[in-house]
Amino acid sequence: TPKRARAMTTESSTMADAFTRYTDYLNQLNEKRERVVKASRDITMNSKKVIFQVHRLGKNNKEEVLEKAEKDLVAVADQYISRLIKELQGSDFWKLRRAYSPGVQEYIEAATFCRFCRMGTLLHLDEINATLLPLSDPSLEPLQINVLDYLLGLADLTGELMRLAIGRISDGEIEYAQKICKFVRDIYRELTLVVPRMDDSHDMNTKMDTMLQSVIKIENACFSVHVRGSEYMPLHGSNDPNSILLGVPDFET
Amino acid sequence: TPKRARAMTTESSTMADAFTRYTDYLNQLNEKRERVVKASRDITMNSKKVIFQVHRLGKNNKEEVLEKAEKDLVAVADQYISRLIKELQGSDFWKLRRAYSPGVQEYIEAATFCRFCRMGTLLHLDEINATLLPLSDPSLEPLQINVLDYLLGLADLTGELMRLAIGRISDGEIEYAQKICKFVRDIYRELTLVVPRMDDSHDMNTKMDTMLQSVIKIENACFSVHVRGSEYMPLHGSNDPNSILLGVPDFET
Amino acid sequence: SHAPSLEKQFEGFRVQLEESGSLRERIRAVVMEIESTARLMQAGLLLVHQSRSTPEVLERPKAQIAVLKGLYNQLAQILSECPSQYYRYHGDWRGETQTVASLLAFMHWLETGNLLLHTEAEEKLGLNSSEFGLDVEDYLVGLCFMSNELPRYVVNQVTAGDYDCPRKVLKFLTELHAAFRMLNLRNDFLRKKFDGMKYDLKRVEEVHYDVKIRGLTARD
Amino acid sequence: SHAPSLEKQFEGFRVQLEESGSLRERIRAVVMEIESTARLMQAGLLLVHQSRSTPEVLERPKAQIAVLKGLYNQLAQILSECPSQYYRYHGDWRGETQTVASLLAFMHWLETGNLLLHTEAEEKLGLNSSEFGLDVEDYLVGLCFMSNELPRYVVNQVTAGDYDCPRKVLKFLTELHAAFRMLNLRNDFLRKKFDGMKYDLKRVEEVHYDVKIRGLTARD
Amino acid sequence: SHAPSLEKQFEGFRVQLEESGSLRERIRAVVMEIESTARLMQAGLLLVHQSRSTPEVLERPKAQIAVLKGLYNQLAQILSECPSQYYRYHGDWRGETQTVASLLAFMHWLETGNLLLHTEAEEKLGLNSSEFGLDVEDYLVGLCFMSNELPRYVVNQVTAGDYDCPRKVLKFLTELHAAFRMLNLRNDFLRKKFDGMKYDLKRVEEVHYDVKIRGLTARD
Amino acid sequence: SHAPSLEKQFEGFRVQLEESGSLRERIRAVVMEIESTARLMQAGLLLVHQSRSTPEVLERPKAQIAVLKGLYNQLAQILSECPSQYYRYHGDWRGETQTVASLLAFMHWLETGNLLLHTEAEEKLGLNSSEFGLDVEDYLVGLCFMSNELPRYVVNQVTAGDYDCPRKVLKFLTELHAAFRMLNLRNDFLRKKFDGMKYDLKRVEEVHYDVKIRGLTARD
Amino acid sequence: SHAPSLEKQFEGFRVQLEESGSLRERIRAVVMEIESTARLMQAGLLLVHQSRSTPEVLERPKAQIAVLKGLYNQLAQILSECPSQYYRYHGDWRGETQTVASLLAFMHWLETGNLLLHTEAEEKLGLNSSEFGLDVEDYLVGLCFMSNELPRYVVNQVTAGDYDCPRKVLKFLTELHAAFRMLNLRNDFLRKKFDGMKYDLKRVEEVHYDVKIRGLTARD
Amino acid sequence: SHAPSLEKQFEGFRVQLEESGSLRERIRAVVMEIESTARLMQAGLLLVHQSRSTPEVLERPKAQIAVLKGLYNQLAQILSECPSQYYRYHGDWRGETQTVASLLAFMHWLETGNLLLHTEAEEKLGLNSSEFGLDVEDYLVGLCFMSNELPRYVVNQVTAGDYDCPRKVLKFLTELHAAFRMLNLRNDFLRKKFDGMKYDLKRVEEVHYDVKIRGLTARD
Ligand SMILES: [Mn+2]
Ligand SMILES: [Mn+2]
Repeated sequence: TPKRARAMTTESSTMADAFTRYTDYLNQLNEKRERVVKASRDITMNSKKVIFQVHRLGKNNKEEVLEKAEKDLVAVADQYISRLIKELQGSDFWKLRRAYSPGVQEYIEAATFCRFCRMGTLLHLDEINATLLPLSDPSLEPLQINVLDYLLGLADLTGELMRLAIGRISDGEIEYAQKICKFVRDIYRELTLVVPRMDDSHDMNTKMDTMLQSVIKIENACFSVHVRGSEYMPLHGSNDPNSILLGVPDFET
Repeated sequence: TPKRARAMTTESSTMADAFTRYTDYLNQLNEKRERVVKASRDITMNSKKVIFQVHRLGKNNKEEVLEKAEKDLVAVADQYISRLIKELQGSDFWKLRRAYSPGVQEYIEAATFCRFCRMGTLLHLDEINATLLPLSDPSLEPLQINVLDYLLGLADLTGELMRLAIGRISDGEIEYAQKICKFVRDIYRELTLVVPRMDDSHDMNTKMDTMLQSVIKIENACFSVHVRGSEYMPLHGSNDPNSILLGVPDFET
Repeated sequence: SHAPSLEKQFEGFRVQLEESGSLRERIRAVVMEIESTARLMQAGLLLVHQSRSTPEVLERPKAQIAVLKGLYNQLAQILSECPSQYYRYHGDWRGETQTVASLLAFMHWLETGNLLLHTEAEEKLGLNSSEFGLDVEDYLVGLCFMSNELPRYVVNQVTAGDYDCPRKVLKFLTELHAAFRMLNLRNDFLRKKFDGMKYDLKRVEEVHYDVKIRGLTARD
Repeated sequence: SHAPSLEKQFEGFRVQLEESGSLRERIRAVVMEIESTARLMQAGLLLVHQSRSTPEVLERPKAQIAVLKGLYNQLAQILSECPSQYYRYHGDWRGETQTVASLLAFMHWLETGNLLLHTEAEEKLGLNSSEFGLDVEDYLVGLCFMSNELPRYVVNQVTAGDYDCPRKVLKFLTELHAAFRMLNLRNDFLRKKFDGMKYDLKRVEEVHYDVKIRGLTARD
Repeated sequence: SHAPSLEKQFEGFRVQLEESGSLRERIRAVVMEIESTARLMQAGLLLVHQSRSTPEVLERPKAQIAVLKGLYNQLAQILSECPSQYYRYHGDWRGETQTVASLLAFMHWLETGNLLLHTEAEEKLGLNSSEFGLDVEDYLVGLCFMSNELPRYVVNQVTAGDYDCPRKVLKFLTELHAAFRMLNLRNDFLRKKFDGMKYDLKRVEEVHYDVKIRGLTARD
Repeated sequence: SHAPSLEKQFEGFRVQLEESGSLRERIRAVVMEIESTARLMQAGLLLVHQSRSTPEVLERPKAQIAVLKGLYNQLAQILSECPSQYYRYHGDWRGETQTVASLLAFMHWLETGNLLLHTEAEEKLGLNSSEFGLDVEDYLVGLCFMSNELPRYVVNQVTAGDYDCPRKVLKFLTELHAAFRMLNLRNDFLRKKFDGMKYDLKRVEEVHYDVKIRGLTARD
Repeated sequence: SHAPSLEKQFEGFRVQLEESGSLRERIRAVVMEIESTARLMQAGLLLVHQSRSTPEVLERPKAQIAVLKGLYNQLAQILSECPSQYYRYHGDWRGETQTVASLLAFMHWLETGNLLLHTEAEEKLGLNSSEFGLDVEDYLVGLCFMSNELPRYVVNQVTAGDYDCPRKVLKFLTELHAAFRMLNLRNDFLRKKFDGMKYDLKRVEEVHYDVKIRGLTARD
Repeated sequence: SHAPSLEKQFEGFRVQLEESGSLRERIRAVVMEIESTARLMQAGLLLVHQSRSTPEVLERPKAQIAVLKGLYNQLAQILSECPSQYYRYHGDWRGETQTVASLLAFMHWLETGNLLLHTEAEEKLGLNSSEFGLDVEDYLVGLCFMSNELPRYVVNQVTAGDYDCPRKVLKFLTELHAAFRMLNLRNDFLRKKFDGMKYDLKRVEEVHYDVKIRGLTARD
């Protein structure tokens, strides 16, 4: 049955050819995923360093600390996010999202943290995406961080702001702490309305709980500094509690 | 109080000096851990490829398939395990174990799998370690995989052997499947006595359950091929069931 | 103060997310129809286990392919509004599409005895890889699902007296299994499904053996 | 057949693992003594919260340092049998050593007002970084534990009438906190412990403020 | 202050909660008896797997139906005290009732070879849809449970030499499965149970195949 | 064969299941709007923590009550089609209704200082116990949720300079807690939520203590 | 066959299991009453946080002790039927008894300022160590639970103007804590509860500090 | 002050807790040896699946029974120091004893084809119900564990050519299962284990079916 045999061979080899294509496809996809995961880990590690740098902020070193943090942040984008951009063309941006999302979220956290400490404002997603534009090869489609990762990163930011606020209170910068408190409350309130509309709101709901705990921690700290100050207002006849609570004492006086 | 001030400054700067050292230590450690994790991921991915390659084994392509697998395995050691060796000097070998253990286990799985398919025997840890020796810079302490990772990798091997056994049965290689069955039973029995003495036997206990399931799957497959064969023995008057169960039919006859 | 811009900014996000939410709703509506069409096809194909003639069985399910094509076209239409977000919403049609792929492949095999290739599957559904394609992994999972049907098919065919069926299925499944072995899979869903295929192969081999040893096959 | 070698091989593993098991037993025995010595020191140091004079309080705990030194020497001895496996068994003495570090640092601070450095801690315990050292992270966790004791100490000192104490503690803790901020921590146990330190600082600041505002400090 | 109305309101709640609590207790007592009666029936029916004659096996379980009827009557009595709260307490007897439905259906099939209809099941238990009925989904889950028993039954019947049994069961199960297919089930417990029915069907087909290929059946 | 009655029965079931399915869909649509309205109210009420005047804060959330009323009216309408099945679908609106109850109770308390009674809550939502009422347990869970908000409220009010707030909240919460104590709760969700109320009480006591000990209250 | 002895043996087991089952039922009934009596006492004792005079508050809970005594007598009666199986059923009354011990100890302390000794607790409940005693660990857990109440008590007493209370509680708790320190606790529930006691101590110290620094105490 | 009695009491507790702690240590040491002996037996018995002759396989495990007997004697000795506290420490040897019971029962069945009775099991271990017996529930759990081994055993015996084995095992397991059915088990661990036994039974029935339908059995 030579004819049948030939037909079969043809069918066999068609199948084999097709599977060779599928094999190549899967191999390339997996290798790309690995590279993206590695880039994401690098972004995470270096963004965390930026965040720690910002926490070194004190009353008298603001400029110096932020300058270094901002410089390091630019380096994260230049060195590591640029690697992501090369990989994430076309539909890979969404297909591989789980592979790079942790890194991008940490970067968002670091970038928004720097901005808040510098200007007291929220760094907008559009601004972040604008800074990423020059990193792209003009011939390629530019990478634009998506809203979901931005919001997830923002949710983590409030944890860092809480740490900052407690530190500022110990340092006597009550007004700064109150400013943080207001900012975090605003973010929390705005997110309340946005979260249920997120693609997969499960992670985000957990983060919202943590965020509320952070808000409450800041509020409790502001409360205790307030009642302590109020106690002495009558004594000192001042009506500006903050003027008394001038933070860390000068040990040498 | 100039004297007090000086003393204090000294204390401060002593503390600062010391913490600079701690900072350097932690930074270096974290960076090394990252490099080790990345190497481990590479080892995992490439060892998995070797395992898949071995599964391509059929009745007529044994030499070709194993040769490629063995070549790829050598490449894994040369390219990726050698990177581990450079990092894991002295106490880092145990300190960073959690960072590289998944990769090493997968490598063990691949290496022992190749050996079983080639020789039907268990590749010993000493032999594996011997192949790693030449990869070390003679000036450095050689990396020697530890018993724990070896046994954890071995536990995973039985899953691959189960897959292989079912495939061999479909392919008519009953004796081969029985050989696998015996081998896996032996490993399971030996591990029964060794497992409770392992450093952290929790993971291993889970793997033992999976392993028993694998053994039972192989046994059930051997059972069904046996009863099927036995049914016709009287018919054919043969007492070698395997002679009947000559596997994959030749479609062209 | 930054408050107004913050509110405005989040308002923007809300709008954006609501748009993607309503897109999702539209996708879901189509997917539910795909699901229900696939269910109809599946119900029709079940008759293959009850010794009806293949052409007779295939008639109705085949008629549904055009329906599916229309639905996938709708899906592609919707997705064309947000190019390159295919994988953002992929989870919403993934499971159903794997079922569809398995049904198409099974029908194709029943009709031709050949494997439905990825490109052929896309063609049947009117898909186009460069815009809205059939994800390769979904297609492969579909093939595994189809493989799971074959042992049952073989058993029932033999019961109904078709003794040549095991040989054909065994040949096909052996080749398919060999082809799958070329893939390097991760420890994911596809790997798990592929792992099951070897049991299908073994079962078909057993039936083939049963038939052969009894001399029920014509010439083997 | 390979059976004999397989059995022999596993017999080798069993022996090896039993050796490491018995090593672990020996480590555990020493660690239990370390734990119990640390508990004694801790019980003694608790009196610091009950307005006893510092030298009086420190007397007994200080005497235990020599005991600890002996025990860590035993530990080092045991570990010297398997060089470079320090971190294999590290988990077995980690918690206790963090407590020890915190106790030593607290006592040192009570006595000198200075931070006990890592090298000084090793010296007190007769340890030697190149062979059997004090893990830096354990030392740092110990410092965090010590910090947790300070608010309670300050509160009780003020209650007992020592109004200068908050100023001293605040100065020390501020510097320690600043020093810790130089570290880049992972999301691990140390990070979590360090996160707690800011509350200690805040609490001490509050007590300091309470005292200062009432003019209870001599010259501030 | 508003306290009086607050207290009065909570006093009302207390009474209400206690009433519903004691109702629940009464329900539970009856349900425990249902459970134990069902267990007796189940133990009796197990003998069907040991090649006893069907009438002999059914004798004792059938006698229990009257007991069940009495118990369901008690349940209906209790629920009649709080009209329209059937579904409030439904969870308390749901599982047991599904078991009961499955036992009744199995016995009915053994006796008549037919499916026990929903109305027939209600009749056997003395239930009345308009007051206290058998929830349709519970009845359907019961059918799925019954289906799970059939493969085992077929296997044991064939072992005992009844080679015609697989054919009959297969016919029955195929029809039942097809009927279920018509329903558009939600993604819930019932759906999950029904999804399991296909494995029963497949197993029965295999037994039928085994018997058929060996020529053990008379005429099909 | 029995097939005709079988088919007829399942046809009946199909209709029944589809009806209940579409009822469920309609309920869900309304519940989603309830959820989104409640969320708007919640977001508005968050401003109460930011030292805005209560009337100003309440303005927008109060406007939403009418919306809720409309939605609950729709729900009642839908349920009126299947009398006495309230508890069959109760799970579908339960969680949202507990939230709604807590919001209404919180707003009412902010405005009047009194507890919103169950009948008052039903009135605000236009509900009617005899037809479609507010389940008592849902109302009680709502009160527990409201209690959870109070510690945070008290803390922020004091920070904003209202030193009399803790006393008022403490009185209210003590009474509420005492009233709950009268109930003999089962070991369920409500019990768990109520067990949490004691932490709210304790926290409010502590805030009250902080204010009182510093002489910041007028006269108690 | 060996079946007769097998059946006889299981018949024996059946009797045994039923006996122990009914014993358990009887124990449970008593324990539920203990639980409800303890709840009543607890509700009464809560008034201690609302500045009522101690004798007034204690009156009603003290009356319940006789009730408890009766219940424990019943329990002892039941257990006397199966001597030496105290610990077999211990888990069934353990939690409630720990609560009872904590209530008795708290009441005793409120009345006398002294710790209720283990023998005194047994006496109050009419227990007898040699037959049916109060397990020492349950007693100790009870003391830990009592300690958890003290910070709240101190806070509310100070709010109500009793500035000497913190000193007294602090002295008592310091002694109790020191006594517990002598015990070498295993790593179990009791250890965990005791570890929590230090937070109570710390909180009481802080309240004491607040009072002292404001000069609100008479003489310490 | 009351301190002396307090200290004296805690000194008593310290002694008591240390005694019970050291008792526990001694129990643990013995239990660890029981565990390791049982494991040896288990490893030996695994060979039963590898077509070795039963007497050969049983030789080594049987030799270990004497070792176990010695160890249980030690355990009884230790417990005799604190009469009537068997159930206090029961949890410490429970799991290991269930394993031991299952091994003894399996070996006994392999040798005699009969069920090892509870009294026989106690005899083998040198136990004495009136002092230190084998808890009935532990024995029953052990039987369930043994049952779990049987399907695997049957499969491997058939593969090794023993076609009569399924019949014998099926008879034994059916009787055992029926005997268990007589017990009215609580909803606990034993119940859960027994519920699993039906899967063993079903599997053995299937193996029996496979052998029977192929005419491999002699005559049933
Ligand atoms: Mn962070
Ligand atoms: Mn593997």
